[in-house]
Amino acid sequence: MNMDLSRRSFLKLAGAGVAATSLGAMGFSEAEAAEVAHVRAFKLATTTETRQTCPYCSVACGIIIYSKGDVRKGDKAEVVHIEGDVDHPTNRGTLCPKGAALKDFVKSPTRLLYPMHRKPGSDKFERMSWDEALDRIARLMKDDRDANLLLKNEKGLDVNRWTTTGMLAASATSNETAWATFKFAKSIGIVGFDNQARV
Amino acid sequence: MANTMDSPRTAVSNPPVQPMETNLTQRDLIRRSATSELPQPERQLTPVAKLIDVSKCIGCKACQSACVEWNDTNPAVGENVGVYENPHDLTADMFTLMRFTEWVNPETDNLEWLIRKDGCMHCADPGCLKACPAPGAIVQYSNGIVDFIHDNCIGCGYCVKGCPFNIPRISKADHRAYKCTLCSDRVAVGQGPACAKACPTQAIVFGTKEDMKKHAEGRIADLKSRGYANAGLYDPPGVGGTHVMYVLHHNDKPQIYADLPVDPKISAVVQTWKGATKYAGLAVMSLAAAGTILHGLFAKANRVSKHEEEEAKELVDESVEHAEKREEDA
Amino acid sequence: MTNAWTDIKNTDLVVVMGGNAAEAHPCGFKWVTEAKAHRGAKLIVVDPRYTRTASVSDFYAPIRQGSDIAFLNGVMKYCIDNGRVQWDYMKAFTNASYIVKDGFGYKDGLFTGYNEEKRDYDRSTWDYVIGEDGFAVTDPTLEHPRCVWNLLKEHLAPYTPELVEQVCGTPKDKFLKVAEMISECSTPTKTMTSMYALGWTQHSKGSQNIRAMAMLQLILGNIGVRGGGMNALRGHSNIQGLTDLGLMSHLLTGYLTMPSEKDTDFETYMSTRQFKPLRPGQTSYWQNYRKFMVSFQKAMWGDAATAENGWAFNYLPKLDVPAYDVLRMFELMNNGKVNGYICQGFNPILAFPNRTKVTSSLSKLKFMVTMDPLETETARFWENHGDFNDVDTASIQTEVFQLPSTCFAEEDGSLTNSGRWLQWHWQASSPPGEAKHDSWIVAQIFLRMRALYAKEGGAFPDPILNLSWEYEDENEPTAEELAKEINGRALSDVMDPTDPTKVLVAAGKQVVNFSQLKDDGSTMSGCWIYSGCWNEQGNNMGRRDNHDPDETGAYLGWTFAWPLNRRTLYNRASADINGKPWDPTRKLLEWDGAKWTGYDVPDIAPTAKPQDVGPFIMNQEGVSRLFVRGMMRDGPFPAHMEPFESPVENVFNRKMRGNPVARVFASDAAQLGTSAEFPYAATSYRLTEHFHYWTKHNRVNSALQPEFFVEISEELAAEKNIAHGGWVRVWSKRGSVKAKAVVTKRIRPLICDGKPVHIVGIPLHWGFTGSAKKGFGPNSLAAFVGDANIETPESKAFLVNIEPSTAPKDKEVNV
Amino acid sequence: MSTPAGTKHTKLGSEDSIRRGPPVEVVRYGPGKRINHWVTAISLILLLLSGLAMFHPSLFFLTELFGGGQMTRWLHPWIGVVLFISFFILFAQLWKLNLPNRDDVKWASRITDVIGGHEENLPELGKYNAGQKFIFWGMAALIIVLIVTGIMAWEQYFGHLTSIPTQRIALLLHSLAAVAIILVFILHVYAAIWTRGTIRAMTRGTVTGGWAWRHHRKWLKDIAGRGRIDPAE
Repeated sequence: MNMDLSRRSFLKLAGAGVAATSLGAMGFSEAEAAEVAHVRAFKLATTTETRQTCPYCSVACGIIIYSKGDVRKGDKAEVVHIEGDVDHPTNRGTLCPKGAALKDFVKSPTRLLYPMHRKPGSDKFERMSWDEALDRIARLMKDDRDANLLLKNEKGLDVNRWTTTGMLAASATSNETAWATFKFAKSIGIVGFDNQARV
Repeated sequence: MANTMDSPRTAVSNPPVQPMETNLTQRDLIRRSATSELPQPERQLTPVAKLIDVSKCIGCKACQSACVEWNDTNPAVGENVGVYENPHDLTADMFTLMRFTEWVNPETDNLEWLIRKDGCMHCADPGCLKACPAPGAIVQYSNGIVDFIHDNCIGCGYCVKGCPFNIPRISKADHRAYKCTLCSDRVAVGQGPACAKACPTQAIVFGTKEDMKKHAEGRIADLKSRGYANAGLYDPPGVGGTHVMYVLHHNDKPQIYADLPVDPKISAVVQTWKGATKYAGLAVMSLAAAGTILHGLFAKANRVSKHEEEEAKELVDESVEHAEKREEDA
Repeated sequence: MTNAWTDIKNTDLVVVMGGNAAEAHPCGFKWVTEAKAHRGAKLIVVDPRYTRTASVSDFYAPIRQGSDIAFLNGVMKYCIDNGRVQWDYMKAFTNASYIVKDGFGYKDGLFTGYNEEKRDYDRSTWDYVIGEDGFAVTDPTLEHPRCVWNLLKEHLAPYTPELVEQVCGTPKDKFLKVAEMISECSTPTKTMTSMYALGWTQHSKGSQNIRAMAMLQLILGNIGVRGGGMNALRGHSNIQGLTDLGLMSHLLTGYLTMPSEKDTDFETYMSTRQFKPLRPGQTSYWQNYRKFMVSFQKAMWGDAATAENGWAFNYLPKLDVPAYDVLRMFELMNNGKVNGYICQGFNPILAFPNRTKVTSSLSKLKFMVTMDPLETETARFWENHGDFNDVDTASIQTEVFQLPSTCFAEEDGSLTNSGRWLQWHWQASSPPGEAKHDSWIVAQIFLRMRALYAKEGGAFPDPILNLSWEYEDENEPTAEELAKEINGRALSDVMDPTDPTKVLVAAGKQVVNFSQLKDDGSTMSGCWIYSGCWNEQGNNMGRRDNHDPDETGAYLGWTFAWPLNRRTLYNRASADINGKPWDPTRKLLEWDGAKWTGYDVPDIAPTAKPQDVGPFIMNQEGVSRLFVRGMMRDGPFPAHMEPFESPVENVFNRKMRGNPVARVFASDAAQLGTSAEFPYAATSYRLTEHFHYWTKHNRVNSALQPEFFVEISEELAAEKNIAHGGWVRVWSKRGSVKAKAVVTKRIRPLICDGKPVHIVGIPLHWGFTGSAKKGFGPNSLAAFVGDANIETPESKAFLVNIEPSTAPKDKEVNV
Repeated sequence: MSTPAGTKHTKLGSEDSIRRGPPVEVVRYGPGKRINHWVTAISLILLLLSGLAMFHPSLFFLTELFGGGQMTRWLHPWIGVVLFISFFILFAQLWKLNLPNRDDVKWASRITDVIGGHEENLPELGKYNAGQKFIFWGMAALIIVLIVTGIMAWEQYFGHLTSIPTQRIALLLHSLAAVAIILVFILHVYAAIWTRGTIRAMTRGTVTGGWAWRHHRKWLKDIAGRGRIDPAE
């Protein structure tokens, strides 16, 4: 990708700060420096960058997630900012109103945190442990499959078709997750299996 | 088409994450509100500008979104009142706003949906700064950025009155004035403003003012070739030019773009208020004070004489006698 | 997309019809503005609404939703009548010269063979005349009256500008202007690109809408060239990937298809899929089907899939219907025939038509599992929210599990974009709370079921017990492991076919791409078209070389595109029959006398001579199809059909309703409204401020577009006394919503078939969870009918009524 | 008040009464009016200081008196409200006495004698002279202008009440009126200082008999004539 170097050099002249003289050298004491401090401190300093892809539409803009903490080093990492990736050929750093606000999708107050369970007829969700939820789901599914899997059609042909449980897959999951999901759904015989491409 | 394919781009590299010193400091100020004697800056930064090509704008509000995220503001979730503008006006939490106008071109009878990104124009002659009474609450850097220094802001709202474009808003939460900073914190480390970086169609571009003017020329030529005979650059001279400029398809009628001022300048009332009144007022008050002091020093004080005290006593005594006599009579 | 987003900069004319690229895909639309700015390209928008895309267009023409075929057929007729055809391209690369069987015809809006009772065609006459040599008969002079070209001209004859105006409501002068601008792209040096989306697919004849434009593009010579193509702007970040990977009822991976009950065994299955070339010397790539299928079965069941057991063919479910698509599933569910349902990142309560039916269906489930990073209306479909979700909670006996999943920022993996680029992303953030990766959740359910089957036995446990699940930690397969499995590897040494002594791929090594896959069980590959994504060179999806030699927009070093890193499909068609680029300034490929060279990976063998092998190798013909034979249920040519709910009658057959072969369930047929009762033509769409039902959970997007509204014209507002910004009630035969009214000049009444048609625009982003104001979606109103070929619901055209109203009421909360 | 003064009925120290002394003293203001005056005066002074701080940068340092710029901005309009209320309570009590009469014309026409201190050339005056009346009415008028324009410029609560061009005019008028009221204020204060014996009218509430004789003889004669005289000690 072409980097417009003349533009970069102008930015330096126009106030870019790589080689900026420190305030101390300007003759301000610490206290004075605080008083005359002008522009906000650059908030991405000392954050961790991660190359990512916007999860919304299929333009698949390159984004950079800036986080406090680095998951690769085993830290607990928290997103502090998200911005377009200038190196990306499609979006070249730009983002739409959704992509530009991705941080608040990741940090939405309505993110789900725990497995929840609603009993038949109940008017509320109640917390459930993962183990309890997964065991119960597996049991419900197996019981339904055992009861309703159509092994053979009238002609005696193996059809291995399970129509009484269906699944919708998410067209926002990764290819790898999708492949795992595909293996799961098709191997247990689910035929009512679609993703958003259907609608 | 080889090298011309590249549009001017705001961002040429991803933002730095290593700690950096800001490069916009006190020494780069050319104006500071309520400050008469500002030292001459040691250097002149290249003037910058944001160019908003209204003809390329798709009204997607990415600029609004990016602005909120970069500046960590909290615009409220409002309601729909029948328009696409949300929030409905600039606020202390929304420094920029897409304004939508459905305009039927009388010449072609075609509908044109004019979408203008509103926000601080970063005037060369900033009315806000002129009006501001708080020293250092509003500053102008030699690259043209007009910035609000919130620590110094007293929240009086004079900048609101001073601005020819009706831009600053006073926060109800912390009572300080807010507006677009042209992302001074980004520019200070060599990045363009967040809105310009985000703009999907690069209707917003950022660079040196000179480059932006040149870029605008190309855009205007393109628009003219598409039948917009009055396409032009909006860089109003009344405020000394601006560091946010528009390419308009109908530059002869800026007012159709959600009341963009035709010939903005600092209001004569504000000029009088912050000019003649300020100086003459102070002079008159000082003179009056000095005059009285001089009069007090050199003129004889107006004193009551002993004689007058006696006259008064006489009068009182007489009155008392009179009264006693009347009482006796009664 | 046949082309990449970045390729759009090479175009001369962008036609946005059946979509709203600027709003739904702003950063992709950048490339339209680049083409405009640097090539002087023009932009045409044809849409019922003057959209934000229209606001930057050079020309806008209004159209009634659901009448696109009439418009496009009209443009095709205009081009042909005026000789605006790229003749050499059309003759060389389409089936225009193929002779069609006698008996095929079209009359009164119907093709030959219609059976009203079955709502289906007997398609036997929709085919070529096959010669004694087994190849299709052609007449390269195009003089034969039964050749495709002449039949096409005959078929298009009624589509005059007057008819277009009558059907579409597009003023004749505006239609002619569009047709003229498009027809200019018939020269080899001018290209047009088509950018469309759900504005074309969400119709009962959605496939035919797209087909009509594809045919126009072929006539103009715009497929396979830089700046051309048919560019489906896909909606979700990985909707392309999930389709490629076959997460659909009728598919397996890589467009291998699910077996039906007719496929009694593996060989029978293969017999209808390995298409023989229809012309001598042509490449029909599906001849390799067996290699991909066997490798797929090996990826699924490993050692359990053997030549002896037909590669475990009996493990695969067999379909008795074309597909258990979502409409069919919800019909079954509503009839009490479905007990369990898993919604992974899917919100049917807002996504599927006829919400009342969807809610009623979910209420009949025994259990439902949702997996999502966010609250969804579906997970809480049983919760009463006053007018916003008026359900009787206590009577709903569905047991619901709401499982928290991670979002993109918290996981590694690849997404396939609209331009078929597989782009890898890396985890940046720790998951909140107890949120888990979808792959973990799926693995957990699978492992627990497998354990139960191992312990208890049960119905046909073999495909479950034998499913290949070889991961370092079987509880959580990593993205890398799964990606490598998708790419495929050698299970035993693969020998070089040209030198049987040489090992091409050693056992256990990744195959370089699908050219190394075998049908003897020595290789496995989860999805053949993705093969090459992670081979021995490493993760090609993570490549980040953004050089673009000569600025063609190809970016071959950036990530990986399927197939084989090809960026423009049918790129061989960018050069003429002798291999010379049609437009030397926009060269993509060129025949240098010995091989193909250029900026992209050629679609045909690099040494295949230009005169011999056609560019459309996935077709048996080697050329593209202007006449599609019997492969589409509703006709070999696109014909005008009205939506099932239309404000006007079909001018070709006034008794015909909707697509004559589209499936309509009886209960849904009874819920179709008429224009007498519901006079206004409604359509649904996205707004640029939101992404589906996700961003209403985002405070920023909620602030930018806070509340549900509908858009109507000033004329309709005046007629119905609706105030700007006031509340209205909009209702169809199936449901009712309340919205704020945006009264606008951007929607104008159209005159169709002699009467005014008012349009009601309904955006789709609101529900009862999230940060934005509570609202409704257009799916409450839309009809439960789908496209005749792929069952995509007709969400873009239905009938409603509208009246001024009051604010909806939320459930009263007792404090 | 028809009860003859100078009797035991007269309440000690009530306004417009004479204490025989010696020395003779005249009660010019009761405690209520004095408090009222000083509330008004202090408000005005605070307003001057805070207003000036925002009026001219060279005086911005005055904000330190109020705890900084933000506090100054916040306080100024509220003090304005206090001033307005306080002044108009005073106004209600004094406006009748400040109505102009013929003597004022004569007094004004001999302004050089006023400045020169030649009171003997001036007419005998009631409780207020024309200068005092000018200050009274000037203050009243300017305070009305200031409160009205001040409210229009009060961003925190009334920023949306009027248009920005109107607010600009309001601010201009506000500053002009402020300058004017400062001039009036200076005149008022100076006159009180220059005319010796005046200030105690607002501190102790009384003036000497001689002061009353010299400056407001008609007033003195009037209250003496009405017998509003305390009994001698």
